[in-house]
Amino acid sequence: MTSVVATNQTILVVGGGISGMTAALEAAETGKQVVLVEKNPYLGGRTVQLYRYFPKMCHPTCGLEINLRRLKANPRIQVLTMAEVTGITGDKGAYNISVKLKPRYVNENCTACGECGKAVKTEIDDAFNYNLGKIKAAYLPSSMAYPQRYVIDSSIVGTADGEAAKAACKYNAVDLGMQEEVVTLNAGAIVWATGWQPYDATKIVYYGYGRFKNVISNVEFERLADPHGPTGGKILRPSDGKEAKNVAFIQCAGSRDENHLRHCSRFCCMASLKQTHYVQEAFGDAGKSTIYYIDIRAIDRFEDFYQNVKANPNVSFIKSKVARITEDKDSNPVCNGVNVEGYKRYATAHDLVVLALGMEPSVKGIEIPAEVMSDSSGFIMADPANAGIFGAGCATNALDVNRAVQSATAAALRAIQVVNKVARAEA
Amino acid sequence: MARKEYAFYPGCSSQKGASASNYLVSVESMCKTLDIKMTEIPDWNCCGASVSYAESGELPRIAMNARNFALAETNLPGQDIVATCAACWLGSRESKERLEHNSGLMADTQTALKEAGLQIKVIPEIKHMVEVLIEDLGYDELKKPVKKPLQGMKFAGYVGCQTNRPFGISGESFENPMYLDRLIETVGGEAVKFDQKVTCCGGALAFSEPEKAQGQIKDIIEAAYDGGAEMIVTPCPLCQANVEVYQGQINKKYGTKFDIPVLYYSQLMTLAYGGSAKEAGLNGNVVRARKLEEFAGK
Amino acid sequence: MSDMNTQMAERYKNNFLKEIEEQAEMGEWVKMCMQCGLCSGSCPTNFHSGWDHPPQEIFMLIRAGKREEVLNAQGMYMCTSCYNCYVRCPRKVPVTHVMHGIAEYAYRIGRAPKTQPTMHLSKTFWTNATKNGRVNEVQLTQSLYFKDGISAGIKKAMEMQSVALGLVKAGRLNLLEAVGIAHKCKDVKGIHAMLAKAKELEAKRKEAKA
Amino acid sequence: MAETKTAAYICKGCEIGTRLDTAALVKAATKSGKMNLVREHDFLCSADGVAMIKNDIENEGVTHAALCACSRRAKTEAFNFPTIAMSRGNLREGVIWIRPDTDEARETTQEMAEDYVRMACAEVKAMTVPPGNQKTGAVKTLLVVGGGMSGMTSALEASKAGYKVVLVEKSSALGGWAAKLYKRVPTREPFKAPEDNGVADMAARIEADSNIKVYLNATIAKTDGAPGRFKVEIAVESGAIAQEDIGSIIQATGFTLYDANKLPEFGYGKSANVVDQAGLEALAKTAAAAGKPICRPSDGQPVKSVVFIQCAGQRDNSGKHLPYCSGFCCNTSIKQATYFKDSNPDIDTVVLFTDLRTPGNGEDFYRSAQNRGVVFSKGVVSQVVPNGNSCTVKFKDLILNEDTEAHADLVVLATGMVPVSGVNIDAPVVAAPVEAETAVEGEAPKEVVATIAPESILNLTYRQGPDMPQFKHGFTDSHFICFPYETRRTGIYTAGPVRRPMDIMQAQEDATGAAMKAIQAMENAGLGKAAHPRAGDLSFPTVRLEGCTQCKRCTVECPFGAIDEDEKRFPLFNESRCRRCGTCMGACPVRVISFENYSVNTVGAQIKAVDVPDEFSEKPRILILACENDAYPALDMAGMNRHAYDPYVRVIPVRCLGSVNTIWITDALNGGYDGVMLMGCKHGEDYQCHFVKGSELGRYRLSKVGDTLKGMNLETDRVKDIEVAITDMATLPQKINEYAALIKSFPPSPFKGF
Repeated sequence: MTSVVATNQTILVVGGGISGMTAALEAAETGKQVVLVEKNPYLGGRTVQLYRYFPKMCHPTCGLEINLRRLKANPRIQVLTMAEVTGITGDKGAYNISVKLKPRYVNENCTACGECGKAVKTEIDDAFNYNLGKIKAAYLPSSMAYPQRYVIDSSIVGTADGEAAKAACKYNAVDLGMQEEVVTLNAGAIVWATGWQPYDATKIVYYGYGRFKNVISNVEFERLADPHGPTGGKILRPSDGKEAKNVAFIQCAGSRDENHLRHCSRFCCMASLKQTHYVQEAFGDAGKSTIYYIDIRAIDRFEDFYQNVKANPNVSFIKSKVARITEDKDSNPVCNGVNVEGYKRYATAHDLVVLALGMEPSVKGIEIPAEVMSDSSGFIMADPANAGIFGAGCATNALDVNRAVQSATAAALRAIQVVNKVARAEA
Repeated sequence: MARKEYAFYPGCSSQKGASASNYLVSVESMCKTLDIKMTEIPDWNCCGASVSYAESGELPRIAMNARNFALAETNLPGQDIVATCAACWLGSRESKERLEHNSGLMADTQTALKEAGLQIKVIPEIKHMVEVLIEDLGYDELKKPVKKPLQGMKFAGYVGCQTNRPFGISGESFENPMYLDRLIETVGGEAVKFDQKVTCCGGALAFSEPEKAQGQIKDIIEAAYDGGAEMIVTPCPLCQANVEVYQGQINKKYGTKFDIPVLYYSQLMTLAYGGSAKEAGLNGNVVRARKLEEFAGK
Repeated sequence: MSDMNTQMAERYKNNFLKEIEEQAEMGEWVKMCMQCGLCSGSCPTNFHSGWDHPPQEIFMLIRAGKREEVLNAQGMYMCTSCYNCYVRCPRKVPVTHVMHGIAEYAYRIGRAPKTQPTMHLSKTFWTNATKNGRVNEVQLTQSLYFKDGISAGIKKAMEMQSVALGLVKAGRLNLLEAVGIAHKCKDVKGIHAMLAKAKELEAKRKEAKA
Repeated sequence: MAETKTAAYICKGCEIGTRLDTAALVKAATKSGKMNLVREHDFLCSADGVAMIKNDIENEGVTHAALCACSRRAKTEAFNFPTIAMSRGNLREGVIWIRPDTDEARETTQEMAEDYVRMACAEVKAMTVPPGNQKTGAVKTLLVVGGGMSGMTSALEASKAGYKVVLVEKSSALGGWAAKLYKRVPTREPFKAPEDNGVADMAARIEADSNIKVYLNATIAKTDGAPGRFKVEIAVESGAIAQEDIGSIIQATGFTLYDANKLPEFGYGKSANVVDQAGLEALAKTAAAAGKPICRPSDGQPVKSVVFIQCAGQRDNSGKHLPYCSGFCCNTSIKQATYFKDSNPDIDTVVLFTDLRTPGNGEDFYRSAQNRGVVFSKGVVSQVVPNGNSCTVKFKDLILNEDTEAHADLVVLATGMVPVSGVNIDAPVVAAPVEAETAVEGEAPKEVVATIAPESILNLTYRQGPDMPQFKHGFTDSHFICFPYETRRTGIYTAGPVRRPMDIMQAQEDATGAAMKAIQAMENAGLGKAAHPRAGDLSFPTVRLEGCTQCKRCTVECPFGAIDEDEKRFPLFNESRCRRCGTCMGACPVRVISFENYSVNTVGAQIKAVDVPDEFSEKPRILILACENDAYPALDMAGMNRHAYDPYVRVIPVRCLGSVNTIWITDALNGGYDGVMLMGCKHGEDYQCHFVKGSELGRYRLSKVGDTLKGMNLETDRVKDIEVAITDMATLPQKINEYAALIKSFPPSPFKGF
């Protein structure tokens, strides 16, 4: 049975992505008690699934390493993974929260030696790589995974494979009898940092995502470019494994569209500009990128980044919302539309089309088990009615990583304001 | 007492001797089998169709549709209006929407209607025949009466525009609606891959801009052949006519050898329900559907 | 008629956007366009053959006050009413209707080219449909073919002969309609009265706006 | 402190026991490691193993423990013994996982493991548990410089958390830029109507807040000290000086609009009817006050047509104007356009832009303006020609692809933000030609423009300069994506547009985050704890002044300006400014600087602990000094993914390349090592060093090692420095092997056996 130490001076942080980790760390490094709840078996959220960050082209795992070291060094944070908040009662300063813990089937004895993974035959979709590949049903989600502990997929529990995993473990770390449990805890304030999800590309039917193999999403493209992704960092298109040297990026795939997402998702322009670097990095001058856009939104110093990409002769910009993607005989996706700068019609074949999918809040998908004000897009609003519950990061707005962390740092203070008040009252 | 009753709005093209008369024939047979009672709206009039925009102006066009609403409501109270023609359906639904969202427009319309001694109280629901089949009955109900599944026959389900946009069938996408394929499968046929299923046939521009329209029609028919289809199926009279009757001209112009029958879903269903070639109105097809004629004969 | 054109030009001075917003059906949507070009790219006729000004460009021309370019444009007559632009527009602009509205307005103020085939079709169709309350397909076809005079008509008719023949054989073209033996509404009188009133009110509404 | 008792623990789990001869490892720990207590365990991280260690600490009095098991990055929850000095010998990720399980490999693998055991023992013996500095101050008052939206927000949020605040504003009233606004951009759904600028309300709340002390017409005359013990002198209107004890500081000094006088081509200065965004706000306020429509400055006639020119003097790549985008101006112009449309829909209102930038819900605001009839045109303006009371705006319409023009009663230029960030302490001073030659690349003297230096804002007494180091385009932003509040002046944070171009909403969020960090800095300073990225580290640099030669390298190089010089010109360490990166330690030529848990000795001892075989053994030894933030994790992950590398390398993690003292390299070479490889983070413009300049400074130092090698007449390639990213887990082993191959191509080091 998992035990959680928490009082009304504790801060609950929901979501272990970079926003949630930041909120938790900033609060804990200010001396507060924190419980961090994450639904995945590991921390880091979507950022760890990115190959590089704009505009520095540095690696998200670099920042994650620092944050994990801060976390390991800090006794004030208790982390619950594979956990979801199922109920919140009470009020500002005195919440009572119930958290559902899914069984990992691996206990703290695990040394991540990997013997169970070797023993298991069954393969499952590799969720970490957006199902672009397969992994064993006993797995470590990634080399950076924290907790550094294996996970046994429930699909093999009660099967011979499950038993094989158990038998392979010398440390009694595999516990197939583990049950789902619900723990309850107190908290004075709650930071809701459940992040975002890419807009469902299949809803933009005229782009053929799901029908055309070589039409993929921007988040999937990150995995293709990542040396630790399913293709070992080679940019190969799904249909035939051919090198995708001529890549089209379609901006506002879902965003700025009253039939889909009304808001501008802010990060996608920069993300696509960044991804043209991946194409250049992989193929040099043989790599060609085309960005179809309405407005390029490279705000503040990001403008420099945009200007550099613009100066690259291998990247072209077309002001146009692509109207339709078709497929030619060689399964090349063909972008059809009109370049509105001077009205030029085009029907251009590319090796690969990347949809710059917009951002929608994950909270849209889930029920927040409490009364929380959110706007019509599902983003959590700053509102007194939310009492001691504060949104952070992409749960509150479409933000890039940098701004999400800012938001999370602010949220940490808002939570501290509440628990400090509790402390003064209890003192 | 039939299990379902509707106020029927056949539309000009579906009348006897008109360009879609065979559509009407097959719909009647189909409804008979499905025990659907369709009562024609007395003295209904033309919907104006989208092409009349230039001359008509908004109010007169809407008045025309409003007249049908009033007639249906007075003579067939409580019954939904069902159209088989995409244009009629669209024209009516558009009018209904605008009237219900614009009180000024409604007032003016009533004034105009008064001239014809009519008035609107409530506007009935406007349905396309396909909605009746899919939503009011459902695929299972449609499958039950199937006596002779159209085994091994390949069809390209051509939805076209106005049955699909801007309103469309609920739960279906504008870009890749699946219902026609499902209908084909319901009666035992095979729906082939057909990436032009919602491409425009040129509509009324088949008259005014034949080159452009026929260019589009050519793409549609080619795609049907590419998908391996033996026949094209559609829910729309104009699509049916345009795609069927210009094949000869297109062959002349482009040197193609098009000779593909274009049918209504109602014709397939009638046949699958064991109806005769005549009941299915196959004699009304300009490009004869030999294979189906034989099938009906068996 | 063309003085109607000058009247309007006068009334709205150089504010063509306002002119369209007030006079053309759905014209008030023109300002909402963000120039993404999705409509132009989605248009089947434009995609197929292209023409002088696609929808999004016509909207821009209107905002730029280019009255002549717009009223002389071919674009709005190329609409097949397929509603692709309408359902896709990220700003929910009812592009199809706006294009119809502009066409209708151009026609109303006498600026639609006399020979514009689609306008002719539109006009003919409406006249035909409202004469008896229902369309007389044969007369419709005839009047379309003979719009450019007898000889041209016969020539067209010859081209179309095979098509017509096929339809007749299939019982889908009733030649009797040619001589007016065709489907009619009973209350044609009522319909005409209704339409007369509607037209009158329509004119009033347009006036009121200006 | 109790007497020292050392212990080594050898884990046999995870195949360490089967792959290695652990008895020999025990011997190594006992004999060469000279540990008082040595134990083996089958599964050291198990509850039982941990209990064993705990028992040794509590009952056997163990004060120093070398845990020889897995990587220091693994099993940290289990191996958590805060009361003792602890080192980790990496036998798993560092040895058996990067070596093939073959007979040929067994011997070298075993040697590797024994060395790592010796190294762990040597390291821990050189360490002590940092007690933490008691001298650091514990003042818990926040200073906020700047009374605009950002400053007011920081003050109110900090107060709400229970902290005292001193708010200093140089003008006579609070509000800053926001106070100049007629209305502000909407902040809530439906994002349609501009809102009240909100200044009055906030000012009133500050007025009423007993935690907040406000100085108006005041500036900072002097800032001395460090987090937790700043002494700040405030120059007030009377000319008098007020003293305040401060714990941490937020600089929210905002921005000024880019000077439109630099845009004569747009008619500014030529016609009164060409204004910038501030000018328009002023017109709108006057009009509103008089209950009149907005009027033309030239003749006071109501404006009938207005044109907004976006990116005026911004996004400029000619080098003449601002290269960046100020982000807020699109929404501001949209807002200003609504001023006109809402008062009279018939006013022609045109916005000329190239990319309209309204991120997030700004899109709704954009739509609402279009709905009001504001016309947006994608176009590039070439010229504004004033004629009488109106102007002609000449531009290229990019959609209609033609040169055209618009006529307007009023033209508004969106000129963007210039940060008020004080003195640029990194600006190259006009240098003497001799030095100019030696100047670092990219700092060519020609870039030194003789402009009047702006006045300092903080007037820090820091040795490295009076203001915050600037990042790019004069903004004092953080360079880190993951750590937007990273600062090079511990306990001093910038917030709002001085940090990065932003709108009011973002500025308020930013100001709240900055308040969080500032409060955290005060709390940790009081406890003697380090700030990010070594948060919580209680160690701090100590210096043996008697050995100091006053070379000033430490004071100059410290990336955080933590070290001043006392009146006797000795380095004066300010612990609570220090980030514990060790750059000073690496810089010190006489090695008088050290930390309790990281010193020249903790690493030097490990280097010496390695058994260097003689020249005939054909077993070279290669020392790898790897940055613990990126290179070391990459090596770990190489192990986790079983990427093998050369058995002759010995890896020692370092805090940062900047902390590498060249003595380690010369010691290694003198000790018979055949080569030394250094692994650090990327430096340069997109540097990835978590200590900002650490890897750069480290590399600069290493560039000098060549001479040393020549002096020892060794091949200069024996010392190699490579740039490593944390993701290099697959490529890093290759690089190591290539380097090892190169070393093997050299004759053995002549220094072996000495």
